Amino acid sequence: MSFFNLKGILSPVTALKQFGKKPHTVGFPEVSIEASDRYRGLHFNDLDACIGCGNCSTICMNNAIDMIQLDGIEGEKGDSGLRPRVDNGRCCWCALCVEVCPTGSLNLTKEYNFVSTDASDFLWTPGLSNKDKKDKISFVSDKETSLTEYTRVPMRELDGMERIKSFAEAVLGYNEEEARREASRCISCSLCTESCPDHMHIPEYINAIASGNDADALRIIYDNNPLPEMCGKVCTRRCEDVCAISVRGEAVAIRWLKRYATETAKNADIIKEIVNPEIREANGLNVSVIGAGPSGLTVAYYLALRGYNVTIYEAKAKAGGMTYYGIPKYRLPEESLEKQVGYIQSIGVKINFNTRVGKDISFNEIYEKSDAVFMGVGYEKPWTLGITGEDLEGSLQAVTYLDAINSGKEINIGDKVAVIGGGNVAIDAARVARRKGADVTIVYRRRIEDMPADWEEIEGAEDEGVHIMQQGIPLEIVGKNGKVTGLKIAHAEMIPDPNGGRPRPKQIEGSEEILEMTAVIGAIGQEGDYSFLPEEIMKQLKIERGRFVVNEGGQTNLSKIFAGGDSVNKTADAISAIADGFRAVKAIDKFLNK
Amino acid sequence: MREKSTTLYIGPQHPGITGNMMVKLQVEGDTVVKAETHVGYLHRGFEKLMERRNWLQSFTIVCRICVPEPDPNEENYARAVEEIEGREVPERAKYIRVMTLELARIASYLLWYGGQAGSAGLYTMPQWSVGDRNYILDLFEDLTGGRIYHMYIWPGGVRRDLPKGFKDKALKTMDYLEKRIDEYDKLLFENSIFQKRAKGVGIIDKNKAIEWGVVGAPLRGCGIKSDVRIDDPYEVYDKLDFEVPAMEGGDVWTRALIRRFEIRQSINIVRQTLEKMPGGEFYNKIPNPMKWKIPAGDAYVKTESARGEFAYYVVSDGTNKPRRVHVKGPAYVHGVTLLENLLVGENISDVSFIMNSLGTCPPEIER
Amino acid sequence: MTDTLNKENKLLEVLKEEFKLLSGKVKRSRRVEVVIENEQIIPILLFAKERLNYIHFSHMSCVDWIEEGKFEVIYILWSPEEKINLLIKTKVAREGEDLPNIDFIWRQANTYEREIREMYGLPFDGLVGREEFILEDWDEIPPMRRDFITNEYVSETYFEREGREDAKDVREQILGRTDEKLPDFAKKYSRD
Amino acid sequence: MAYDNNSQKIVDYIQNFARKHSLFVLAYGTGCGAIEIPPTMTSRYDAERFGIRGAATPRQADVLLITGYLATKTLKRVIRTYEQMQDPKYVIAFGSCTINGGMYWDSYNTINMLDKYIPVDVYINGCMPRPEAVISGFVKLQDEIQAGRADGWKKYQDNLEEYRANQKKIIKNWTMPDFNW
Repeated sequence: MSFFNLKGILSPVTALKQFGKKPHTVGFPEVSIEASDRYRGLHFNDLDACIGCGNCSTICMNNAIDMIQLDGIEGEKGDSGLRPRVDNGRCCWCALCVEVCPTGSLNLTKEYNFVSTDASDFLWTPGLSNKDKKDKISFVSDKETSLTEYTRVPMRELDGMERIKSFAEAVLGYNEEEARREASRCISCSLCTESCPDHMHIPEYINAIASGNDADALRIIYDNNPLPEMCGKVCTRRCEDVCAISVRGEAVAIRWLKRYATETAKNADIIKEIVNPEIREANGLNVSVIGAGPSGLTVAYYLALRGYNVTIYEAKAKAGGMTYYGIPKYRLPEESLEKQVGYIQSIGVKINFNTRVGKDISFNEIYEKSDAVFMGVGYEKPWTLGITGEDLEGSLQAVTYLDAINSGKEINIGDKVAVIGGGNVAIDAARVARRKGADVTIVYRRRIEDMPADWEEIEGAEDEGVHIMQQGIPLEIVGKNGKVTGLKIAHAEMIPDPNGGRPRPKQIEGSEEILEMTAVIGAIGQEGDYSFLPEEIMKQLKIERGRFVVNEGGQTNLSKIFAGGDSVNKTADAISAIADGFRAVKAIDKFLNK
Repeated sequence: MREKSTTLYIGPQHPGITGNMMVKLQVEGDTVVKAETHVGYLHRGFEKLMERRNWLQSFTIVCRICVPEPDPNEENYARAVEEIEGREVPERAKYIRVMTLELARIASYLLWYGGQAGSAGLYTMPQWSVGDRNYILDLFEDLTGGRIYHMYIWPGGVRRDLPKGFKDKALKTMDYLEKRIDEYDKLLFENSIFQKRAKGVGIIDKNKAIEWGVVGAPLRGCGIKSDVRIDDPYEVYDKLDFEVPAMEGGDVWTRALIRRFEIRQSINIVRQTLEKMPGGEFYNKIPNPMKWKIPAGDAYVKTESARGEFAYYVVSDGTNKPRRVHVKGPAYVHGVTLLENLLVGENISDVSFIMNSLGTCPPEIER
Repeated sequence: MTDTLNKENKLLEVLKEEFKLLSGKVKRSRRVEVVIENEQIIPILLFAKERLNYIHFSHMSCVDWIEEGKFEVIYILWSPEEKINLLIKTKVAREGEDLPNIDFIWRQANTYEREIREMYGLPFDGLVGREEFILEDWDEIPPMRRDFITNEYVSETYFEREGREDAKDVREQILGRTDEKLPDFAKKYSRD
Repeated sequence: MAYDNNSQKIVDYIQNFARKHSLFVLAYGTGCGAIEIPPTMTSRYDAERFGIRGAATPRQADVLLITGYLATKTLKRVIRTYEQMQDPKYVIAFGSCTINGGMYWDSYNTINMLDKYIPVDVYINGCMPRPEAVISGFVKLQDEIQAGRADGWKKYQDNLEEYRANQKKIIKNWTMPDFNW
């Protein structure tokens, strides 16, 4: 290279041609550049959509998000009442909190200018401090990109047409791999435990399953539920209704996971070995329990663990109450209940089968020899439809029908059956009748979406070929020679309720028709039968609308008598009965150890 | 007569230093006779922090290891986790990843243009190249939501799909940059001041280069064809058409020429990925991050960053947190042993010039 | 796939013949892993460098297996011809043992060794170089050891801004609203 | 000559006006935030039109940018640098990590609260703060200077002992010359 390099000197001078060109400098502060449509700026939280699950706070490795109580936001079922507060002295703008927010309420905005002379300004509540920034939202996480898994691991089932051939269990249960996968969807927010009547420790046992420790899961489950396998199969699972994931997707299959954990223990001995409960020394106090249903068994199990001498009086040959006699075996097999009852018996609970109180033994005798009596007698007397023709042969009630089938008796219903009602019992009766070979139609006054039954049950019924007639009002059971030959119904239209309640069915004039039927099964509800109680007790006991009036511990106005289950609470499901029993245990323990 | 030797500290507060580090020089006159690199001013204990964070939380931390070019870190971490777990990555995500990496390379080279010219006293160049780098950062902002820290490439794929209109915008930016690079040539490479400063300075011995652990552009500047994208191809580099340059010389000038060639090539690769990008999924979703466990195992992964080979050694012990994530950036060798070797015999005024040409970036030395 | 791993398997064969390997496997294409006793480190590195032409020293790392009481040290070499990364692993006791210094084979190993010495407290026999590489005036246990608990150290040493004490835990909030009693053995499964 | 209150105000006003329009920023990239300084200074954002310029040495600088987390090793140098700067001097803290530790809140080698060690006049939040945010931080500082509120350097003189105690808690080997005016 020569010393004098003309090109080398002149080339840089070509930069001068930029002179006079429009600069790309940003005007400031007049024109500030708007951040991109995906910019990860400051947070914005939709306080109404947020349910306070705290997942944002958990994922934040910088500890930047606190959950705090805000004025005017009260907790309720499915909402902890807490809202995230961000410490921008910690936030690294990574937006993982947005990615894991199950409801999608937490987002980031295009706002990024946050300058202050006071370091304490950087502690702020998104959505409260920047209410007006909702339209600036830029970084969002929709269902596709969110790290919350909105799709449940599918439950394997027998095929519908296969199912109706026998009473084999329709749902096959998760295997280990599926259970781990499903359990790992749970974000452990614990909102579900509040809505469970029994307040089971749901996040804990799901976490135990997710981390591969089924024994611990079973131990946690048995902490306040002695019939978990039954619940795992047939629970009404209010927990899943409030699951944080259910806001935008399918709730964690809490029931199936519980079922998985309990099914890992194959028999009563294994349950005993795993749970290995601490049984206190006998305290010499006697407690009698009337009815071996869910509430009665709960009381018996936990009182026995506390050292009480517990005796159950059961009118029928098997324990389980409605869960044995009211639930078809393809949902809850007999062995499963026997395993759980066997475990309860193995820790020292005595059950006197075939002993109907008021007939085989008098209530007074029990009352005299016990320090406390718990009545878990349930609702066994079915309501009738209240239309003409109910005395015909072939007109019967679902509970009676299920009871007969579960007891091994046969009732001839012919080949064309109508089931009236939209609850789980109606569906159960319909599906049982289907398994008995009948062509079944469910007649329901409202629409399918109004049915109180579980959607899984409704779907299962449809899979099995059960017809569902919606908006059909039964008018009369038609018969000939004392036998049912048909059901007269009228079609209905849905009238919106002016008071904002759910729409009501209204009969359409002239739409009556007669469906040919060989049997009509009514399934519109049950009530309690308290004829076993002696008159003087009946007089003293406070009963309102067919239910015992009790305090929060299940204690009636006669301090020695406690009650629980369907004959006390309106929800009338197994888990509420267990919850009643669990509360009664504490109350009885407190009452007797005054 | 032997001149008296003086100790001279360059950094940590010095306008010419590349990042927060210090070089302790022993000088005689204005010739360096001994150099010693002191680092640790940016030590954050990343690797310790990752032991406390789960696999997904660690992902947000890795991009902070190298500020000018965070994406190779994300890429490495993601690929290491995928390798241990055996997680498949959708084809589209691979193309998006390559595009992101190449955009990051362009951004990094534009910053290098500024730094290299600035340390030679040519101040127009940084005004141009760093100014133009903003257009790449704009692309990143559209794509990832962040200008500097993208947190975009994560285990299983990428975080979001390309936004609407991204392809056109990116192609337009590439066209613009290509024109600008021609102007940079006039400003920098044809500039006799730069030529005189750069030629024959900071020569790496070709025979020793590999043994010394030199990687990336400095190694290719010694005439050795070595590039992770070719030697150990990852993502879809084996399906793309590009060439690895190698030039004899080993001095700052050759290294600059290599980079000048590579920035054009990166523009070309970005265009190719945008053209060839298939449709479909961009993300193979990971399970709930709080309960996401990786089976026990280890993986050693490498990515070619703008400054050379970036390597991660990741060990899992089967829990939901990494056992060990060890990061080795190119500067780990370039900034310590190589720099200490190269500076001997050089002029003091060339120290920061040579450092810029090696791309010594202290945060990746000490992490 | 097996035929594509030819050169990897060959490398493993050669090493098996020459050294008593504790284990060795081909991890995937271009990655070969061998485990050896720590006395063999220098011979195998010299053999790889001089005989097999693994001349590029890519990486050196250390993992603390505190449950076993061992440090695992990994040397990673690269052959520009074969294009294989050879991972050489060895284990050394956490206390009382040292490893040979290898910076006469590769100069840059000096940096790695100094870092490992500082961060793990693992000595290298004959290593020369400044004691302080990254840290300054550190008088705790070496920070990368797993028994050094960084958040405890931080809460003792540094400040934390006030005003966040009113934070609540969702689980406790829910527990407080119901009569649920969480047994102690279940608490470890609660969200942390 | 004794000023009355009004003329003191005028003098202050002129002084502050001059100070706010010539902010010489020390070229010291202490952390990752330094990456956004070149864009701020160059053509796209062109901070120089606000009177913001780089300065090579502490004694010529008015503003110390703490661009992010401070490792304890850097903290020592930052204190040394800060004490070398001439009054009046201002500190701008960048990013979350200067406020409450940011994402390095549990790191053994980084401090969490910068204002415990040196006084901070303006915080710019972000990780990383965009150049626009950086400029608005400077504008905020200018406003503070004009209003006479940017008096961190006075606070440092008044509370030196407290600051020193905090600093010495971390910097174990204190080999720096004592701060004197």
